[in-house]
Amino acid sequence: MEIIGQIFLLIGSFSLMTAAVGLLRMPDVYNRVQTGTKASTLGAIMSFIGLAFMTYENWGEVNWVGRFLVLVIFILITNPVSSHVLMRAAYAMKIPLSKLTVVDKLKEDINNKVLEEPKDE
Amino acid sequence: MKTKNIFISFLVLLIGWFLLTWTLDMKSVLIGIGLTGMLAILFCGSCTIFSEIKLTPKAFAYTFIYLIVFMGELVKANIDVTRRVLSPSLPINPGIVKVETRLKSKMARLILANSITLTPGTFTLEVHDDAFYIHWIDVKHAEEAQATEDLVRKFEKILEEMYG
Amino acid sequence: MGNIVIYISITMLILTLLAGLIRFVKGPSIVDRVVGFDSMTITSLVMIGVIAYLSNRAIYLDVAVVYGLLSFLGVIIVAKYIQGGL
Amino acid sequence: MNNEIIYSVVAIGIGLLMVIMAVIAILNKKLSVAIIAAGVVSLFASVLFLLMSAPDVAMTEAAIGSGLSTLIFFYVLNKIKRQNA
Repeated sequence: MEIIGQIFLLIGSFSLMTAAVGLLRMPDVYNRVQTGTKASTLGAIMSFIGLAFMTYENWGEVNWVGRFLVLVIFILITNPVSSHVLMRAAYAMKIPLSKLTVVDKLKEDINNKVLEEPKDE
Repeated sequence: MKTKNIFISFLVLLIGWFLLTWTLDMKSVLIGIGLTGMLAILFCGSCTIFSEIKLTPKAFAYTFIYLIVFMGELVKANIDVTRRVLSPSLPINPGIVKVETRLKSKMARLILANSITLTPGTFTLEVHDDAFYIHWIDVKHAEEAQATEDLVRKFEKILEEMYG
Repeated sequence: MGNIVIYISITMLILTLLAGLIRFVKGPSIVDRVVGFDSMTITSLVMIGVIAYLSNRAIYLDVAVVYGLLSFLGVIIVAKYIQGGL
Repeated sequence: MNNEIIYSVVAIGIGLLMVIMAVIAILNKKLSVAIIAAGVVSLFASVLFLLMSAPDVAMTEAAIGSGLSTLIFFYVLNKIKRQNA
């Protein structure tokens, strides 16, 4: 039981570190949001599951599992919302996409007047 | 419609109460049922976000299948993004593509957009009518139909069974 | 055995915090800085979990729950401020 | 005994990060960046309080320093900008 928890914790911390490397290496804001906030989601969830397994000795008396489950559910619900809001704000600020970008359908549709520009509400 | 919304809100709040107190003591359970019932009746009558959930065994089975499929996709996409980040030449190919969805209910669309956002490599940037604008870290198909086939269909099939 | 795993994961977490700090210092726009802030927050949540496991007190996790809730609020506030309304 | 070593390492690392963040908050020209830096200092302070085994103070620090003060600072900054423009 404890070995499983340790493996989960190691995978989780490694995933968090990968997210940090992506945060440093990526060329523009949008890719940084992609790797930075979402690889860290899986990393945090894995670490919490591992820590919950590692405390199996006193599951009966103290509430470890419930608090870890609340944390995992909370991260799963709030993280996509906050990163989506952040990326919309970046697009509304007109931060340019990097030179590697292949296609931008949203810009084409704004130019073709299919939809209005996302901005102040 | 309204009673179903209140009932599902009550269940969700009660599960939260049990997770935070972690006891089956009689007094605590009674207090929890009273408090969550009062909260659900007072505040959850006007918002109707839960009223589209179907309470049939088939919907529950498909919910479990959806969770398993989603976890598998999450791990697979994470391994892919890890490989991309750690390789020295940084093989990324980003772009914004447009996909169409067939789902009608609000809750199903919320779950679909959040699933796309949580899977690393794809990101819902804007929603307009039936169109999702998705920032994709490695664009394989720029056309609408192909991208829809790649990104949306695997979640959409199960969500259609769940919400009808 | 158990201690070695904890050492390795604590080292990784501190390196992650450092990377978030570098992105915060360098970041050309404000959105980069908010992304660094978000990454540091999630890393600190995991670190609070590890500290709670080491000192064997489950009450520490409540701090992590409260902190997760409030950092979500902070990111939303900054995004609303960038977009102009608040 | 082993825990003491880990606690000291974490405390030293977080303290250094706090100092760097505080210097950024003072020296930066943009007000919004300074406010976020102050929030980060508050976050690390809460982790440090936790290391000194004071979870109640840590919770209060997280709620007030990082949540409420950031909200109020951004609210006031928005008001000032509206009036100047």
